[in-house]
Amino acid sequence: MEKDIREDIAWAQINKDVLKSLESPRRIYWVILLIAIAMVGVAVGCEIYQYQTGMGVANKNNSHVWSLYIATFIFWIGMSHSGTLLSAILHLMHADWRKPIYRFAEAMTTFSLMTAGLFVMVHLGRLWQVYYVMPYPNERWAWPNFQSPLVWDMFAIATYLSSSVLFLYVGMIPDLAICRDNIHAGWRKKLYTIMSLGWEGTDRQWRNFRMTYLTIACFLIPLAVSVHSIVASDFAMSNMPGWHVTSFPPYFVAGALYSGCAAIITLFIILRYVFRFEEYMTLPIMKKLVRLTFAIAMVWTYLNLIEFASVWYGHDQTAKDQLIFKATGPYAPYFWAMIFFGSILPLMLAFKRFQTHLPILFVVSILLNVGMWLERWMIISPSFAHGHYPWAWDHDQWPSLIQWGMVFGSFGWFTLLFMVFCKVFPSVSMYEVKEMVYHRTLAQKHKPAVKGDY
Amino acid sequence: MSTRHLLALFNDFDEAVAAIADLRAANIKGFDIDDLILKSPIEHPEVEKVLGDKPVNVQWFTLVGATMGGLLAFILVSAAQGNFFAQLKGGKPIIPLPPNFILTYEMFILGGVFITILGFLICAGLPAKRSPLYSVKVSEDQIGILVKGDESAVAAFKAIFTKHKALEIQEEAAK
Amino acid sequence: MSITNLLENWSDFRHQHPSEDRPHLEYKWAMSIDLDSCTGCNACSVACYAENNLPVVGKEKFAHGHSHHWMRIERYWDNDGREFADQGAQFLPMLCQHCESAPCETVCPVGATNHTADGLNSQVYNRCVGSRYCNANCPYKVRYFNWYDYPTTDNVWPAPMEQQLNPDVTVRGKGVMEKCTFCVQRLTVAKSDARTQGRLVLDGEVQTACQQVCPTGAITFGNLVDPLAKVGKQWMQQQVDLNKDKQAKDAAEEAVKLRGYRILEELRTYPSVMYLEQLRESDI
Amino acid sequence: MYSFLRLSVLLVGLVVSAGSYAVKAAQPLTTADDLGPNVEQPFEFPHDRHAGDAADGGMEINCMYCHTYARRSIVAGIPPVQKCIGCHQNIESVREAPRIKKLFEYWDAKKAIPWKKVHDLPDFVRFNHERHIQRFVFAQGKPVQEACGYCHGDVKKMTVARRQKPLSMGWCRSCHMKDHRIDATSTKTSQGPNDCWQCHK
Amino acid sequence: MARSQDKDFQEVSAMIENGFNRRNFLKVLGWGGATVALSGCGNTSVEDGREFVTSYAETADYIIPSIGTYFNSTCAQCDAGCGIMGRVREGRVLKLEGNPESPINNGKMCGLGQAGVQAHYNPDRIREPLLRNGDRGEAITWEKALELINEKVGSVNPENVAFLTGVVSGHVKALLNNYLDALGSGHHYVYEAVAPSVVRASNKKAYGVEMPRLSLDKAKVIVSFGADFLGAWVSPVHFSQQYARFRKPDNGERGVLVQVESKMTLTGANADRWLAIRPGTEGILALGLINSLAAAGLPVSEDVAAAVGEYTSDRVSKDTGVSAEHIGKLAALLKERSPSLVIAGSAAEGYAHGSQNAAAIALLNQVLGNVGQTVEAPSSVPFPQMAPSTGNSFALQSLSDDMAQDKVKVLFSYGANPVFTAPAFFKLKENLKKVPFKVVFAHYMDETAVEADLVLPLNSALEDWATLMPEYIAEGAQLNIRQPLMEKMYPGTLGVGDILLAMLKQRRPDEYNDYEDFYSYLRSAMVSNKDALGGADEDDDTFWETALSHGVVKLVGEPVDMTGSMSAAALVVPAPFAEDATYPLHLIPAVSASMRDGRNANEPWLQESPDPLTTIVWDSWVEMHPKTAAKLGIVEGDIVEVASKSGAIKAQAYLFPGIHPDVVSVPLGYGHEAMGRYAKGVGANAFSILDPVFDNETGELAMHETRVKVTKAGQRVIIVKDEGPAGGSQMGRRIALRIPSNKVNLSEEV
Repeated sequence: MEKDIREDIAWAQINKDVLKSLESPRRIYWVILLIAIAMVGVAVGCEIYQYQTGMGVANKNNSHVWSLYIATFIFWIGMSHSGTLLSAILHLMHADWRKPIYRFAEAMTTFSLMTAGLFVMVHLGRLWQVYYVMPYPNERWAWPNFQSPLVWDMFAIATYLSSSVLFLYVGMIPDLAICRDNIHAGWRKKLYTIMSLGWEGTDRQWRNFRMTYLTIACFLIPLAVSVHSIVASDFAMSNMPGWHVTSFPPYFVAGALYSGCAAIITLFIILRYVFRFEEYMTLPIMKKLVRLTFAIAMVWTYLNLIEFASVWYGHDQTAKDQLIFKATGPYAPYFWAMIFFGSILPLMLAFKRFQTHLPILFVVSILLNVGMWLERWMIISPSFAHGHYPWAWDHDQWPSLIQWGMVFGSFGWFTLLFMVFCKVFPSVSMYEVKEMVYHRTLAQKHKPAVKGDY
Repeated sequence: MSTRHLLALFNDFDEAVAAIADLRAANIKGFDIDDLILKSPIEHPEVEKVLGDKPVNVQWFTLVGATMGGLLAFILVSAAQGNFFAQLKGGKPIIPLPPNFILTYEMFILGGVFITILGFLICAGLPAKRSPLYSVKVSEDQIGILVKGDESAVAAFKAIFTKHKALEIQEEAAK
Repeated sequence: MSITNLLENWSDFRHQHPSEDRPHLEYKWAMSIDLDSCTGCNACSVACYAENNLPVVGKEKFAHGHSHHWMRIERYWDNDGREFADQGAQFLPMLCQHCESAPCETVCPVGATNHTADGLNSQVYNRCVGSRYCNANCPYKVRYFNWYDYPTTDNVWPAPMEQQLNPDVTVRGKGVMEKCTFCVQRLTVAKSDARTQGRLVLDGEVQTACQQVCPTGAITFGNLVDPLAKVGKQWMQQQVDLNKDKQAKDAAEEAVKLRGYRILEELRTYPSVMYLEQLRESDI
Repeated sequence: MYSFLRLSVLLVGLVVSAGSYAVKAAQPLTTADDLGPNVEQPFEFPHDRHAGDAADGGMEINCMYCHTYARRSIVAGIPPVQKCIGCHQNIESVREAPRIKKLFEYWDAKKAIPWKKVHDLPDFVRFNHERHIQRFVFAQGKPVQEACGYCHGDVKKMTVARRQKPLSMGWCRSCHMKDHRIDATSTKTSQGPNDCWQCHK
Repeated sequence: MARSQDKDFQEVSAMIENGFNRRNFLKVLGWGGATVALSGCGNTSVEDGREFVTSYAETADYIIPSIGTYFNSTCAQCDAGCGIMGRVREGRVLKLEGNPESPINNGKMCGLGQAGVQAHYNPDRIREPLLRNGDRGEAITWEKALELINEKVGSVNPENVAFLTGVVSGHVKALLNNYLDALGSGHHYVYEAVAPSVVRASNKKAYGVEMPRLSLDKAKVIVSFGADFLGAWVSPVHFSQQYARFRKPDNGERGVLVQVESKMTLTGANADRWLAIRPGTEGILALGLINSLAAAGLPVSEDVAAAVGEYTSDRVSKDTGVSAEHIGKLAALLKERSPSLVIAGSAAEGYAHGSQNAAAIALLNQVLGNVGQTVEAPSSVPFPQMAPSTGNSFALQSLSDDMAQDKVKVLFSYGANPVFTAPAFFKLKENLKKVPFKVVFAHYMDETAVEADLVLPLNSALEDWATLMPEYIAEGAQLNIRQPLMEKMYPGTLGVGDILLAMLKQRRPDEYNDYEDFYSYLRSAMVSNKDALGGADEDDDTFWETALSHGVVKLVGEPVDMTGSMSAAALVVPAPFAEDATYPLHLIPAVSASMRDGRNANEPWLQESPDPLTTIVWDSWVEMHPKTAAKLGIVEGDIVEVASKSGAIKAQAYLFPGIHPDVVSVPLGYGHEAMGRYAKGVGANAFSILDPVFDNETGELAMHETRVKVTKAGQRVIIVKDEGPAGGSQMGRRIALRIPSNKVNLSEEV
């Protein structure tokens, strides 16, 4: 089979290509940027209105106290996980085809976390009091309630965010040095000089670098798992029918990886086009990525069915009613859409001809994420509409435009951050690509039997 | 008597290794193999064979950081619960262990990561002053060997380097 | 100080409450509602509006489910397909159940809702940040959120109506959760008066607004710890144990039943409100 | 290279000290006096003349002679004009003093004097004077001026009262944390209540 | 807070010793109270030196800042005359609670009564006298207003001066009568839009008294023919308390309540058995019951037996739609459990043959021997001139006719809103136009006030002095006192007593000039009669202050003897209605507990407290049985047009298992076109479409006689109600439980 990457590619060429992405992307880049900014504008407008008028404008009520905000919050948290998957897990597994694409995956992790953070704020009824959630010493002796899953979220996300930012940065230092060496003027020069910390690639630096990178990778994996398990426990710890399900944490983690991988496919295609990365983000890599996604999709489907089954065969009549309501009530269209996008659609990823067909993959990957977003919504709203207490049921309370606007804008916000990052920092790890090429050529030299990926 | 620095650039890693081997063998005045610094665009664990292996200590920082983080978290959280007007919640003890363990776990990781990074900077000696002899080629595709030796040894160095097809030899200006 | 505090009081801090070994010492406020006496006349609900500064949200917002009736009267039909509801309706006054182990308390991120020493489920408005997790976790859905800033909304308290507001109760601004407090402002006064006279509050000395107004006296409220309290006697006689999630009597099969029960007991919330089943004449 | 070990020792020290600080830092920060604004009153009421020590030419009147509600209500209250007149109609000496004149104007018009509130608490706070007076003056037998003075400062040395203490939650808390004797004689002590609904309404 | 109440009572009496004029300290104080509380729980709201902290110039010992003081008065929300106790703080009345001293409500209240504070603080109250100028009113002074009245009344023949009032009693009534005497005009029309007038009449015939005392608590079985005594009938709070004792007597023998009606009322919802009866056939069922009772061996006199002979249970069940089985069970129950009580309510009386229905029901009571047992004699009223003059719709009709014939030149209207409550066919608006000078005493600019030439703003009931004598008195007779709970909100308003007094001064200066105001008149009037008022051995002040602090004066009056009995001979109850093809359905205008005839529609608490049965708020609705709806293709939320011969209204349809399929029901009291921000434009006015059918004996408007047809108007709305999509079903969860009464032992319960 053909190679993940051309092995005879000159290292200087690698530098040149990647550095070019910092200078001159295709024009479409600017278009995307403008659209993103406009979307952010919408969200800001909505938030200002909601802040001044009160949460009521979001069309929530005493039965539906939570809605799209939390759903989208979970969605973005989930999105962040695949970055860790690619950079940390695959790193430990020495799957070196990750090397050209893990950098932007990590960036994605960071920025989707930042986006998720916003939704917690937007969701609060008294945003101006948000600091009450932080554990800070104060004269009132008042502390947050450490029993609350929301506080766990706070801790987990803070940890996750700072760790992945550091991980991203550390992994970038050698590349920053390259930038420093090749860019000779302007603020970028200063920026890279400072950020590269005087890296010269001496053997000592490399030695410690390897160890550090390995250690943090080891930390990130359990962290990522714990983060989404904790987010899952926001629901699993509660007693809403349809929420207090034991299998939620693994279910959520799988979902997270799923939507993450789908998102990577999307961004893969975009970056490949915008920054002309055809040399590095090659179709064979995409193929592996797609297969990975397919595998995770199946895991997710399985856990999904497990959840339904455990409810169905459980003795909790309330939860059962809840499930039936989901599948037949006013939320049915969204529910089945979720099932279709999440479990049926990915089946086509199993076919070779689609695995490298970028336009189709582009659409599919986006649809997969739509499905995953629906999943989050289907976890939240139906439970509120059809909870423990029949009198408080409410089947016809739908999110208002304000909420939709905020959700819409969040995508702009993410795109904005991400695109700016790719323009300022090398979104393909040059030194690792070199390593990849180097090792493969070695492999050729020493054991010609082995070919292709390992 | 003064010492001089030399930086030689090689195209091929094997050449560089060979050169180092020669340097080690040759007894050059004022040259110590431990001072030899190898600069490369990518990591070459193999050099340990010729340079002799050097210890890595980052993991100790990790250990300390993680333990401290976890410990601190548990003490902080429990102390806060004990002092937050000791308000009862949902029929649970004032200091419920499961939640605290979760937080302990998170802080354990946070502490670990932070101190590891700190350790990395210390061990790798970063941020560092740029050494006088450096070539951008090193960050691109060539291997650099930086040696220190007595003035008189410069010729000997050059000999070895050229023998191994060094592309370029930079020399520290005489003081 | 705090670390020493931890080490000294560790066993204290590890006590379960109240379902295990830590009974209430002075007060445990509880209620019992006789559904056979309740006629569903809504007087209690209005009394609550008057006592606790509840906003009248108006048709628009009521339609969106933004209403604030801490005490709401629910009306149920026995829907077995009969042509007429010829045994009448079942009315149920629903208010905060002040659960002994309340699901809402554990999940509040800022600890704005706690369990007081008197066994009340407290809600501290100025601490609330409005995450609404408490409501999400409340099986009875008796927590009401301030979706708008009612003090400044038109026709909620147009001058001079704000003069009716009860100064003992905070008027809630936008973005805070609120709920029935068992008229804590009255309890506090009664306790303070009793304290001044060096005794405990006597039964009947303090009434909740809803109890005070109820024309048929369906609502009984008092201190479960007080052996003389009527509410305590009722709980005793009905064999409803505050700290059980399954009452022994339910298992027993007698001809004559006791009609005391607690709603959604099986969720292990240990509500402080006991209901007495509605009766219907068997031979008519 | 032992520098690492030394360094890690240093780190341990750092983390521990930071931790212990953070844990300790939860103590009330503002117990210091903080002075309230000068409040403009209808006319200047000389607390020092009425409550001040005889040595300073005061009359040592008990705080609760005028603020009589303090022991039966959550607010200490302002005395009705009635009360001032009760004495002042018999004190001819100062009858012509401008402030007294003003007082009598209000009395003759049967109008209430629009005093301004000097010690204000947030609307969600319920501070109960009755309880504190009952505990510290009647049960514990503290001198009245000391009991009142703990929060209101040394009013007997002021003319128009002015806020002396922060009256913040941390400040209340700092006193509720202390062990107070339950009465004059016994050695048993108890702390102030600590559940939210005692003070928050 | 029972104890603090007691405390306050002592203090009230303490006040009495130093008894000085209370009105001094009803002034509102700027204590850091509600005004501040509005700033709620923001970040903080500490503003040293901004808020005022004032105290009264002079005060009483029992006035303690931040502690409520309780003053007793009388509720004005309906005519039941419950005693209320206002909690006053810093001069503001905060909440109304029941006056424990009043035997009518013993400290209890209904929602309607508590909303009294909102009538008092209502933002839409009229604040000064308004004189019509074109189609808008302009403010004038009281002097001018009274002068105008004087001149107008003086300029016309006394015969042409008419007073239209709601129920009046006590000293206001006395003053009013004196004024009429002074004028020499006898035209005092007492009008109640919703009143048990027919039952009053038949009671008069059956028992010799209009309103006998019903002891629900003594009865073992109650059969109520559409009397909503728990909701809106006569004296609900009082009956509710009796009901509680009736359900749970000390001996544990739980009373049985059977409700017979075509549209379920609140009482029906609490009945052990609710019998859906064909509208208008209540009398038939009553006679049928007598028949079955006789058959079952209950001794009945010959004539009765003869009269009911033909009402065999088969026929009755065919006519009424009540199954023979239920009739049998009911008869058996009545026979075995005695004493019982049968009540005729609005549902029975609201037909052209309403009197016969009522009579038949009264007869049933007689046969069962309840008279004297559970139907007892009320006590006589010592001061007949103060006894309540109860109203009926006949009065309004005759007034309307008089106006039509230009017999009325000056019209005073007080305590009624006829323009709103009169059916369209009365043409009241047109007839009013013929009256040159219309004076309306009003709180709001309601429909009638809008028509007036001169609008006189009244004090709210919490600012006013009055004495009242309720029609239905629990035990003995009593005189309720209404007194101000706080100072007047607006200087421009006056009490009705003051106005009448002022008008009397114009006519009989010599008699009344020495009364400074109504208060002094009232006080002297009471004090001068204190012997008869049970204060013989007290000095004036003590008597007066005691009366005030108690809020009620118990009067001694021996029970009247209940003469007269229902003769069965005259008794004929017509067969049920013939079907009407064009107007197939019967319209039942429902009287809801909080809306009544709509006089309180502008109090938001009442608008927002859900209707107990439908849980609908802020709108009126059309109740219909699911079967009927299915036939008409109507689903919940459809806007339907309810059309009668005399008009049509539109409202949302609500499907309801508690209504007879031949019946639709629309609540009264909604559909105001004026009155205020909370009432205006909410719902539709069911009064307007009532047909001109009258009771053939008393001439009362037969409220239930209207036949309607219901058609879909096209659009559909989501009904604003508290009930969720579960629609009153518990979905099999243990929430509100029910158990047969023979499974429990009430006597053991605490």
